[in-house]
Amino acid sequence: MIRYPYKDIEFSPAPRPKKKYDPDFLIGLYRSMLRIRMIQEAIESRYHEDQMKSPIHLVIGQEATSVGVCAALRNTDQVYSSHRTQGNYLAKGGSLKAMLSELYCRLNGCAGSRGGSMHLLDKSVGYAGSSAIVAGSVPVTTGAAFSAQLLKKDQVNVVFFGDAATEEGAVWESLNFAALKSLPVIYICENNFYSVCSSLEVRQPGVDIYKKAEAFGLNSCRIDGSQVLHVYEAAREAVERAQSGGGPTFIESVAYRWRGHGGAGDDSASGYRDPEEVKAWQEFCPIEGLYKELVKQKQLDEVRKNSMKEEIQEEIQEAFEHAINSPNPEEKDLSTHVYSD
Amino acid sequence: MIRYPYKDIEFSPAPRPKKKYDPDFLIGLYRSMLRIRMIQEAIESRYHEDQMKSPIHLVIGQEATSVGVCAALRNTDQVYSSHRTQGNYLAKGGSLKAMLSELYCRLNGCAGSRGGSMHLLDKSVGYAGSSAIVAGSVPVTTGAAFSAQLLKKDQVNVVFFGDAATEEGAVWESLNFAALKSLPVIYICENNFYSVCSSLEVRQPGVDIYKKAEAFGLNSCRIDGSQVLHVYEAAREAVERAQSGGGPTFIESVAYRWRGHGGAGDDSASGYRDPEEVKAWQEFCPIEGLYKELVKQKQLDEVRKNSMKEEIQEEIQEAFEHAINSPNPEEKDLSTHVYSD
Amino acid sequence: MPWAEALLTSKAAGQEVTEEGRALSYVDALREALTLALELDPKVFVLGQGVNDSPGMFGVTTDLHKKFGTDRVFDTPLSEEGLTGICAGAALNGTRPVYLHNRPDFLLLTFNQLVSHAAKFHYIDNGQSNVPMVVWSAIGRGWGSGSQHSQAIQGFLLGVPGLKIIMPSTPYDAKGLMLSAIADNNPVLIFEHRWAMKTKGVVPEGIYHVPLGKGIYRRRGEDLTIVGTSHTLSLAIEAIDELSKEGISADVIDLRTLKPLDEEIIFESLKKTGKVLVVDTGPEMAGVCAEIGCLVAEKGFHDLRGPVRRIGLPDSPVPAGYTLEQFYFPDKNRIAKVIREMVSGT
Amino acid sequence: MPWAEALLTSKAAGQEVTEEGRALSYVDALREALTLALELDPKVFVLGQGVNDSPGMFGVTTDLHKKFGTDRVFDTPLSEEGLTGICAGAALNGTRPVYLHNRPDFLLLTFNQLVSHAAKFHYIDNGQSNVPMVVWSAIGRGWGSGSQHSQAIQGFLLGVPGLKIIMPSTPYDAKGLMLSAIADNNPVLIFEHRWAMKTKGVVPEGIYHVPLGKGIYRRRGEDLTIVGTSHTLSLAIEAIDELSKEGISADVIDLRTLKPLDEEIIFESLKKTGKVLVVDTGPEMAGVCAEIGCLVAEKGFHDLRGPVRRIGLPDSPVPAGYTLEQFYFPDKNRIAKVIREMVSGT
Ligand SMILES: Cc1ncc(C[n+]2csc(CCOP(=O)(O)OP(=O)(O)O)c2C)c(N)n1
Ligand SMILES: Cc1ncc(C[n+]2csc(CCOP(=O)(O)OP(=O)(O)O)c2C)c(N)n1
Ligand SMILES: [Mg+2]
Ligand SMILES: [Mg+2]
Repeated sequence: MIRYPYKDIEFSPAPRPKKKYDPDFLIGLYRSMLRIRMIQEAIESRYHEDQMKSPIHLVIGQEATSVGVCAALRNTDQVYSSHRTQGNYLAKGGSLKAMLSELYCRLNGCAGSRGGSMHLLDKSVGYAGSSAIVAGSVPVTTGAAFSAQLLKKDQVNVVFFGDAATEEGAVWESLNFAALKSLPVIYICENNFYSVCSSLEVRQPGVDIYKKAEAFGLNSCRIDGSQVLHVYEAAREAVERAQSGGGPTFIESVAYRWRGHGGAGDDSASGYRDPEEVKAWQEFCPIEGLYKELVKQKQLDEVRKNSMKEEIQEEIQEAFEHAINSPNPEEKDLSTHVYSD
Repeated sequence: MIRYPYKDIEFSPAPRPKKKYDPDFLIGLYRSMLRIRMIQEAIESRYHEDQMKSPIHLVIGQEATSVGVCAALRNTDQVYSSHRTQGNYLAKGGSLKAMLSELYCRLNGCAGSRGGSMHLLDKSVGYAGSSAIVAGSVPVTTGAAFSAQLLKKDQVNVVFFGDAATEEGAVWESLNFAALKSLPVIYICENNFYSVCSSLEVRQPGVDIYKKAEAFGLNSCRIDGSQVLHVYEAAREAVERAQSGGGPTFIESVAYRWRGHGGAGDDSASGYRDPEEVKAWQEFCPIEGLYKELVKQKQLDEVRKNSMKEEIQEEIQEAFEHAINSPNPEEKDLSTHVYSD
Repeated sequence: MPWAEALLTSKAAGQEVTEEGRALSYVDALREALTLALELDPKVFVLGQGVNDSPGMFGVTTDLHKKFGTDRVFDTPLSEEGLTGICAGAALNGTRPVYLHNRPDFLLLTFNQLVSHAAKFHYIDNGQSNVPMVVWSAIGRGWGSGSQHSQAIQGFLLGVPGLKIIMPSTPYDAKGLMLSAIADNNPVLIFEHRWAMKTKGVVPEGIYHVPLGKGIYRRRGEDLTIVGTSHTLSLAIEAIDELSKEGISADVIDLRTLKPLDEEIIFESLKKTGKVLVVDTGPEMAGVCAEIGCLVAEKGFHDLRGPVRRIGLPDSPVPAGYTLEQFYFPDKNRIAKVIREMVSGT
Repeated sequence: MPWAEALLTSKAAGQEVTEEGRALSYVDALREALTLALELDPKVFVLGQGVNDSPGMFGVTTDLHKKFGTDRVFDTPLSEEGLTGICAGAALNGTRPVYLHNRPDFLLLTFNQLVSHAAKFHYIDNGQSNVPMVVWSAIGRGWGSGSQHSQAIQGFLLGVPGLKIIMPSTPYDAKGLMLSAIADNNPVLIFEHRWAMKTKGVVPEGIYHVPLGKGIYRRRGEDLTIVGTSHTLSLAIEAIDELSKEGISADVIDLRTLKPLDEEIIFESLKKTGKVLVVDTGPEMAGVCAEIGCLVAEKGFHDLRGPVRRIGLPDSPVPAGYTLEQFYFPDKNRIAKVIREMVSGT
């Protein structure tokens, strides 16, 4: 049984593009999604080697949300996320080498091997951090937005989180505060219908998540998270709103998680969802979808795609080698930075 | 400046009475409100004696909510509340003597002098308890409803709380769960616009509280908390819904707090609200309002009112004497009931 | 976590089941306890994130919902604070919730309901109500769990009046203590350890109780008293067993319950050995180690013949990476080193 | 709370301001600290329920919003957990929040953000960020505050790496420690005591810092070392001053900061006196008393000439009623009794 058919989802009207897209921009979006996919697949294929001693939470199927949102952001805008970090981190421009070093528990990991896969950060590109506690980053990002407002920084603050995060009270406390203070913050709820193996059915009473945010006083919408341009436009509007003092925005982006909650591979066989559901959603692959569109528009073809893939493959290869050959931390690295000077 | 004029409040359509009211029923409502008012005034007038060594949170002005809701409940239905306990406790039938003993810190107080004014209970009449932590009782009552459902008890569970409680995340967690499981629970939000001296303006972004509950999947309405029959009808509908498996209800009852947040007297002079606002709301006294109506309907007159008052006065006098002459706890009473056997 | 799992399984396999009887895995023992409780008492219900997943939560709840229905065994929204209050309310109103969490870290969301509500109602209701609920969680360690997924917070709660706290270390105790916890009329916290959960042991069939508040000797010896619970105590047992080659022996006390604390057994042993080493899976500072260390210096001072020692976690967050973790967590060698120091008086 | 207030005010009036200088009330000292911090640093902001009320929160924040604007001094929704995370995020992003609470009880709602987020970020970000925030609250007691409004929870947090914890006992320290806390680049918790807040003392003008992590002698003596903080330490001072008539004297150490703990001053004094009494406003069990008691038995054992003693709260919730409270809380007489026992060795 397909519990969540694509066609049953009611999206808000897709926001209109403000101007014609530059072909480079579109190809950039495509490349960014493809790169994230390929990196995830590479991690997945090496996970059984047991050298990345870290949980992994793949975003395969959900790349468009990371890429679409981050395409609307500047380097100085800040992104935080939850345990499902990698797509957000990479889309915002986080260093692949530093990320892989972190997964391999190396000293030069982006968090010096203290954070692990659920706590990436790359402050040089505005990827400010994450929390392994579901919803933990939501108040934190709201506070970042408050300080940006207080210090009159031109900075938009964005937090990614899953559907289950909206079951945590602190999310609603944060939304209330953001609306009260008109904060420059964008809440991106990546609704993939599942929390680990628990479907929305056993966690929420069939109400629309984004409508709850609306009732809390936020500009809210539900967009098709398989369409990177829909995501981009919704995020662009939200960024403009934030920059012009128009307050927070809540975007529910619906896209499917093709893999299991954590680890490599799909785990549908265990029974919590129908493998047919996964297949059905794979028809709406955000990357394939954009590719076809761009081929139709004659902006992309097989040859270009393949050379792109080769390039990315090389980058990935190099990054893995970097990580694997990096030094491990030593005992003396354990006790630094307990307190800040 | 009158920040919250009565006339600006948009109430949901008042529910229709199911049948003509029995005169005794109406007079009962009147008497119950009058009694609560008189008890509160008596406590207030003696508070300066410093013998009730306990905070007090008076409900003067808000009596109709307690009385209207509890009139729709049976003895076996359960009520929980917040720090503003007394109206709820008395309306549900809690013992006045035991309450005053508790305020006087006596051994025979309803909580043996362990709970104090913010933690009354009288289990014999279904007043199950309260919490001095804002919103603390909301999940607890939701849990009581869950157990009633599981054990197939015919029991409706009701929790009273203030507008500020809705700023606590646990309230939204509770509502989500109640809607998910269709629990027999009624949430009564007594919106009096203030949390201590902080108006809604500095705490919430001008959205409707009950509409948030609606977005969470609950049957919700906003009623005129100065009209006991409106409250009663809304509660009655909610009780029927709960009993018939129709799930939870959220009722926002708007009424004004005539006194300061805690202690005796009005504290408007300190500046957080205009004393004119208090006066303006006193025009909508729930007790006077019903009295006039009943006089018009020739069901009540001055004589009956006065004899009622005398009766109540006597009861109050006796209860105070009881409390004042009751024994204090001793050292040995300190360490019982740390654990339950 | 394929690597960690494998490591642990092999380790568990290496441990012998010494007593006679039916050997069960720790996880199976726990599931048996829940099954028996659900069978026995229709007022018991089990809830938690993923309890109905096909593997069950760590295997502890596998298929329980099929047997007892999803009214009594159910998956929940995240909402940890709300659900803790919901359990407290359900307990106040006649049922016996058993609320399972993957990690104690998530209990930090629930301290308001746990500490200010569940733990207080019986007292502030002057004994008119009680709150028979169980909150279970499994301490994490390894495989990148890191600072937000491997906190052992029993010490933060030890000072909270009205709570009971259990930390089993064997399958036998895990089952017997779970049954006692469900049977108890107070809020009881059970802190399991993910690594202890990989062990096997003899477990009787049917219902039996391990009494709350009673410790047990795991080893008898002369040179010192080692006291603690859970995984760290198991490491200490490995250490002392190895040290027997060097002629060192100890009383090893598994407290099993941290609150209420079995003071008697500690003082009994101290009288004999004169030296105490306290071990815990949590921070050394201000937690279990500190409480027992202070207790001994307070009420057992005249029997003490050397400094109290404690082995727990240092005052820094848990790092996520594998290498750093090896430095961070105490192991049997570090424990052996401290024992040698205590015995030699250096 | 007319009665309690009156009692306290009269008591405060009875205390002499011994040193030379400007006498200020505790509350005024705190307000001065906030004023100076807000003046000095535009990145400082102050928030909390009722901070803009006309009396201000306990008078500590009176009229600050008029001077600094409601962007920097503002009233909040209740939302304690959310706002703690908001403070952490604001601190990560370049500001210095000072978040005030009426009661520590409300911090129990915020442990997830406090313990798993604010306290951890600096470490798990590998030093790339820091979280300069202050969380202030005032421990309640009396007038029916009861079990949900008078918890002293410093002990629950003492084991949390990354936090700093302050408990002032004089107006001088209250101001100087508040300024140090705001200046610090880590999450700092300040636990005030409502009764300490009724005192007066000499307070220098302008900005000065009392160093975090440094205790101070309040009395010098021979027979024992009394160590602790806040209101209970003040009671201990009253007790020892009275006992001077009986020829008993003590080193009295006001730790001022509980974390990081000034171990040095404790051991220095212990070397001389050989006996330690630890006092705290919180539970005796597993908190401040336990930590210091254990520390002494661990690292100071060879200087110890008698049992460690502790005076804090018993292992039961705080009752609301006045009479029960008198039995519940330690007072100067009870402290004096313990001191006598320690000195006489009974
Ligand atoms: C407070 C808290 N509760 C539970 C968990 C365990 N947990 C980790 S990820 C996860 C699933 C969250 O689902 P969702 O928010 O929808 O994000 P998704 O994994 O689908 O991207 C859960 C329950 C946690 N990390 N934190
Ligand atoms: C969690 C928590 N935060 C703060 C307080 C302090 N407090 C006690 S009553 C109160 C006001 C609550 O206002 P509201 O819920 O609107 O109820 P009202 O007093 O207006 O009836 C506050 C803030 C508390 N008791 N608990
Ligand atoms: Mg999800
Ligand atoms: Mg209110």
